[in-house]
Amino acid sequence: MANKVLVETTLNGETVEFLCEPRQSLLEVLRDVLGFTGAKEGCLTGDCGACSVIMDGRVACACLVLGPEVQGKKIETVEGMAKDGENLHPLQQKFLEHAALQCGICTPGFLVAAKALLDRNPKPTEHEVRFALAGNLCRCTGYDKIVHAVMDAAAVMQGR
Amino acid sequence: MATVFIPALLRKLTGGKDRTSATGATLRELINDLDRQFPGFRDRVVEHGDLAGSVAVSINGEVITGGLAEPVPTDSEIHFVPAIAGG
Amino acid sequence: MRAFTYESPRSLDQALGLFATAGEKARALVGGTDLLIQMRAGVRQPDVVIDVKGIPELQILSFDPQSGLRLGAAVPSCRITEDKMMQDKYPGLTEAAGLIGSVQIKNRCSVGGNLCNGSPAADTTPALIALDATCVIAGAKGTRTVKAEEFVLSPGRTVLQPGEILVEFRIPAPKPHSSDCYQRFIPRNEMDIAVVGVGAAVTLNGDTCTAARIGLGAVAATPLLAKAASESLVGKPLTEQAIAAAAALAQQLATPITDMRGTAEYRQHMVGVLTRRVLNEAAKRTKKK
Amino acid sequence: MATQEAKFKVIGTRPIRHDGVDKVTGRARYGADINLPGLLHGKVLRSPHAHARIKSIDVSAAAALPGVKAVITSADFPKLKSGVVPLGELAMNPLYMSMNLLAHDKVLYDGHAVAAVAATSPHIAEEAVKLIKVEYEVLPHVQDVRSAMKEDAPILLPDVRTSGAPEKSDKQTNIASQVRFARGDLDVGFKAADIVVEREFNTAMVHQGYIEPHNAVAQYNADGQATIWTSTQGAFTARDQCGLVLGIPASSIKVVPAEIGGGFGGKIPIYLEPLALLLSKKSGKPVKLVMSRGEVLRATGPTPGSHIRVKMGANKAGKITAAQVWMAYEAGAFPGSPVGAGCMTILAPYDLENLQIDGFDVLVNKPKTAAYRAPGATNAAMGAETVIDELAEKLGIDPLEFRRINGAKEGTAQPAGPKYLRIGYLETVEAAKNSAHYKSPLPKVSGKLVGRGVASGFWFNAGFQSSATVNINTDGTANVVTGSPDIGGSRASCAMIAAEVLGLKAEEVHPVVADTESIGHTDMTGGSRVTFATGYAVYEAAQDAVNQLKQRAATLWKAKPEEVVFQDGVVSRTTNGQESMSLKELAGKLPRAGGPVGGRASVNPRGVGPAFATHVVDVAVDPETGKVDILRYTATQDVGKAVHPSYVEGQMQGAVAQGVGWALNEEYFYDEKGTLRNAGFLDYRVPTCLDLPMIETILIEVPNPGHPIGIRGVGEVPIVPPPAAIANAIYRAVGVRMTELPMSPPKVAKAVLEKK
Repeated sequence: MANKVLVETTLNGETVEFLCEPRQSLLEVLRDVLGFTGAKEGCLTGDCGACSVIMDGRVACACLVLGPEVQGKKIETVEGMAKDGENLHPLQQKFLEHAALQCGICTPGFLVAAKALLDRNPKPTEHEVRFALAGNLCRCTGYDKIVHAVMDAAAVMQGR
Repeated sequence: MATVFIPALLRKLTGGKDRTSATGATLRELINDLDRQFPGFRDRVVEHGDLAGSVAVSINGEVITGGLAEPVPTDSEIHFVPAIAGG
Repeated sequence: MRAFTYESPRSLDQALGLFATAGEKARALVGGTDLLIQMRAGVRQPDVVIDVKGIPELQILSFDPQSGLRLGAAVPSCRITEDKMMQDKYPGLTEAAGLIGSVQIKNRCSVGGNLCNGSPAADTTPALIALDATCVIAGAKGTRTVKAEEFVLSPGRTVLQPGEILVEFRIPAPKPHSSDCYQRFIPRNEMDIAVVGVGAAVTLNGDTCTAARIGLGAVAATPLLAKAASESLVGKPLTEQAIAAAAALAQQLATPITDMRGTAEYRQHMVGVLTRRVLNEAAKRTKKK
Repeated sequence: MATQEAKFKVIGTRPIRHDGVDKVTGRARYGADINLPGLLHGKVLRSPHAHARIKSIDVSAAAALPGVKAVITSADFPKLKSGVVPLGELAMNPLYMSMNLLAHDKVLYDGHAVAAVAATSPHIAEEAVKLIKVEYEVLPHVQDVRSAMKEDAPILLPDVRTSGAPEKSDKQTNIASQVRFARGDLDVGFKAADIVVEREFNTAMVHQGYIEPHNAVAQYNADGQATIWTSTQGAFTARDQCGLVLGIPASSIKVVPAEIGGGFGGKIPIYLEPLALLLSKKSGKPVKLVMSRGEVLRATGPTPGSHIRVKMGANKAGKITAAQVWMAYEAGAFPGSPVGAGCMTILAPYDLENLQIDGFDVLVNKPKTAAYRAPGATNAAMGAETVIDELAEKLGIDPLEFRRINGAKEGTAQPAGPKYLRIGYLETVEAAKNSAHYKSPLPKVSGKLVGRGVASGFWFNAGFQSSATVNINTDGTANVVTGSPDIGGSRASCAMIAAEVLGLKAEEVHPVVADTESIGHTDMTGGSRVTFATGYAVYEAAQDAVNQLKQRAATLWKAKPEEVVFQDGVVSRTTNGQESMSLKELAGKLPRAGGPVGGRASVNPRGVGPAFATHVVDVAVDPETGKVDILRYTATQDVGKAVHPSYVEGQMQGAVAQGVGWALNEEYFYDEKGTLRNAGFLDYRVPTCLDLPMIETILIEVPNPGHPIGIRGVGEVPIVPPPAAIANAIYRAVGVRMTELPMSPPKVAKAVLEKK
């Protein structure tokens, strides 16, 4: 394939190397090259957040990042959220308990965006949660149970 | 004797009557009787030997699933309504 | 998306070399929040995409009481909105940077990219205009400067020549009793492109306005400096009438279009509404200091 | 059926859904996540014109591009003849379906598919599509129903005649069908009125807006057998549609339903499946097609825009004396808008003596409409429910009291004629009246005007065919297999129903959504039917398993089956209380008792219980900008029996959010050329979480007498009231009656300014 470049990055704590065309987005690389299909394609314009990943501690839309841009970066995806095979991340657990998903297509993006929020702001207000998640569209839930789940997860992580 | 309510756009066939009595142990027989009373009625609700795809039939408040073979209880109330699916 | 080569220079000289060779076939990449979408749509089809985020000069964010603010063209919105100095000295530009898209977008997009995209609706441009910002452009023949209000020539087109790159913005230090404000109108509460955006900076002496600049977005083919409206305020106290008069002048300048984001008639109306609102808010902020 | 009074142990609880962990860890496999060895990627070429004749298509350059393995046009489809064929619960015209999948001689809307390519990468396929040369002769287009109904309007489909028309005509027309409901005497009714309100409404075409774009992966085998993996609301429906348009036996196609990222009715029709299959047949390799967001908006199945006229009269006592409705719905490019449903639902909550409702299904140069959550009912309710609010206001009667006075109950004749069985409409009105929300004072918001509105809605719900099997595992747990794609928690509700019957915990039942070769025919997930109808099948299959378990126990005990009872997961012998066994013990003994136990059932249930909803909303309006904020929202609904209350609430909250988007901002915006200008999530503005408050829900359980557990469909009706409720709230806030959807800021600001 024409002018593929070799990229080395850290994905969910593991060093990975991949070859990609410059025109391949991080989303294509994750899904088609590396087989990480947790991040979803909803719009390819950065308007739905279904492809949200955390890049060097900040949430971004993988559809608006070029594969070569992640050279030397730290990428976190939904696949890396659970501590191990038995313990889900509190956000994942609370999404289940609060029935904060219906079809589930937006769920990975919401979980990643919510994690990025709680990593920076462990005690968000409801408005802060809604502001932080405004870039993630959900068409099934009306957001109510998602916001409750994130607030509850924050409380649990605070030991409250 | 079943009471059949005539769809508004078929009342030309019935001379404006909005309901009529008809007999038949099955929907097929009932429609045949209606066609006897009001020639042309059958063609408006039956297509290739079955209820037209756009037509549903309600007997005593329940939309039936048996097509033309559906048994018709005596004294039942029958309506022809548009078939509806849903999202 | 058409195939292209990707470069990520680490120095300004290296970047200028790359831009010089590629000429108009090159396009600078910062956050990619507009560029990648345009490349997918085939609106822009560069042969070389030059990622300028790694150039130190484009990441500078510093303030000096004399010379004022230096804001690198590639500084991401999130750094601006989180910066205490920016919040304190340039609240209008800071809130403009905080209004672009979602958190995901703000973590990637930049004031420089917002301007170079050449959109009349860019949120940060009216704020830059209000603050009398100067754009520093580097090229093979050295550097030159352009006023923010002169940077965009038409939708998607700017003053940047092939081989040139926007390096940073220079913004004067705020005078005593001055402040700025940016507001835009969108149908939702986040994520939309401005239907109308207005930025204003005012300086007061007592109640009298000694300086004012109003920038308008999404009401013409390019962002505008509302000169007459701004000057109409100087030497007057910022009364309801004075502000209403300035708003009316701003409306006269606007030549909006009708599209899926709003009707021309509505945009005309909103220029007045927002000009009043930002002037009142900016004036209020001067008192806070 | 008697079990309604029974105390449930599992039904009504809130267990964690069985597919939950897969969905929060990113492991769940949606259609676009499917990957196969040698997979090719496809792209579709689409029309840039709203209406044009295709003079020629030249694919040679595309076919010659390195990496391109197959190119198809409509010439690759079999020739079909026009005519409606019944397809499960849907009536379809295979010719029109085929014409929509790939344009034949004409393109009929912006985005209409023209050709498709399969290549070794999506980028190459995209480049190849650009190399296809199509010569068009642009034709005049028409996009609003009133223009399309005119004598001299451009004709979309020459063979269309108005079906249902009182007289047969041979004139070409864009009016595909016509329906009327009439009873009583309008003149008498309006004469008896002390007040009459008449208004005209226009509502915009809107999209379901599911986050997952349509997708399909197809593998055609040399033996003529094919497999399709796709995110669909109905694996069997998709299979049957593919068979029809491709002229091959449905049984030669296996459809494997992938996880589905939302549908709301929009993923019942097929768009990509047959294209992927033809491309796979041509290339000999598996082919994946995934739509872009732009393609989803331009070329799938939105719900119609409409023009509606409503005239209603009422007397001082608040009784509606007459109602007259005229409505025309956009069918899109092919017949089949939900105008029939619009006519049947618009006045359905009320007991009316004198009424006439006329509906027209009108072809326009826009995408063929599809079902969207209570299709046809929401825009209709915008008309009736705002006129009712105006009647109530002018008569000085509380809008909920006005609805109570006129509300339908058991025995009331619907506008379409049939009488209601047991329904819970009045209960929803009472619940709204007694809600903390309705009793609370209006909040104050500085610089804004606030108002409170209410509205009601109706939806039929659906029955249709479902199959289920319930297999007992050797450890005494059970597997439930159904053919209903799980779009919002139906695995959980089906498992809970089986658990209830078998006396197991919800976690001890494992639900499986099977492909078209692994379960009996099951109609689509839609019409709010899965928990009702598939749940019915699961209930019957579980009962079947229970009967087999009793026989096995009888064999072990050398007793007669009728001497064995099964309760709470324990079999015991009536004649001698000594002998009893838990399901777990019995399961281990089955090899000695006659073998495994597998219950099965297939149903086509009647006794569908219709659903009613009444909503209350508070809004704040900025009188300068015309922007409307939702301050508080309460939705009440007759839900029959809530199997998993969290997911019932979720259906209500999600539907309200969609209704809010429909009310305030969502619309198809076409330019004068007929090109869709907002084909993306940036400018097709669905609500974000910052645009909504928490959504309060009040579940009223009026059991459906037609279901063993009392279940009614819940998914659709809650989208019906929001636009009308919000319009009524805007009126109470700023004193203007909005008659257009969306009630976007420019429209509200204009109305407020004109009032001043």
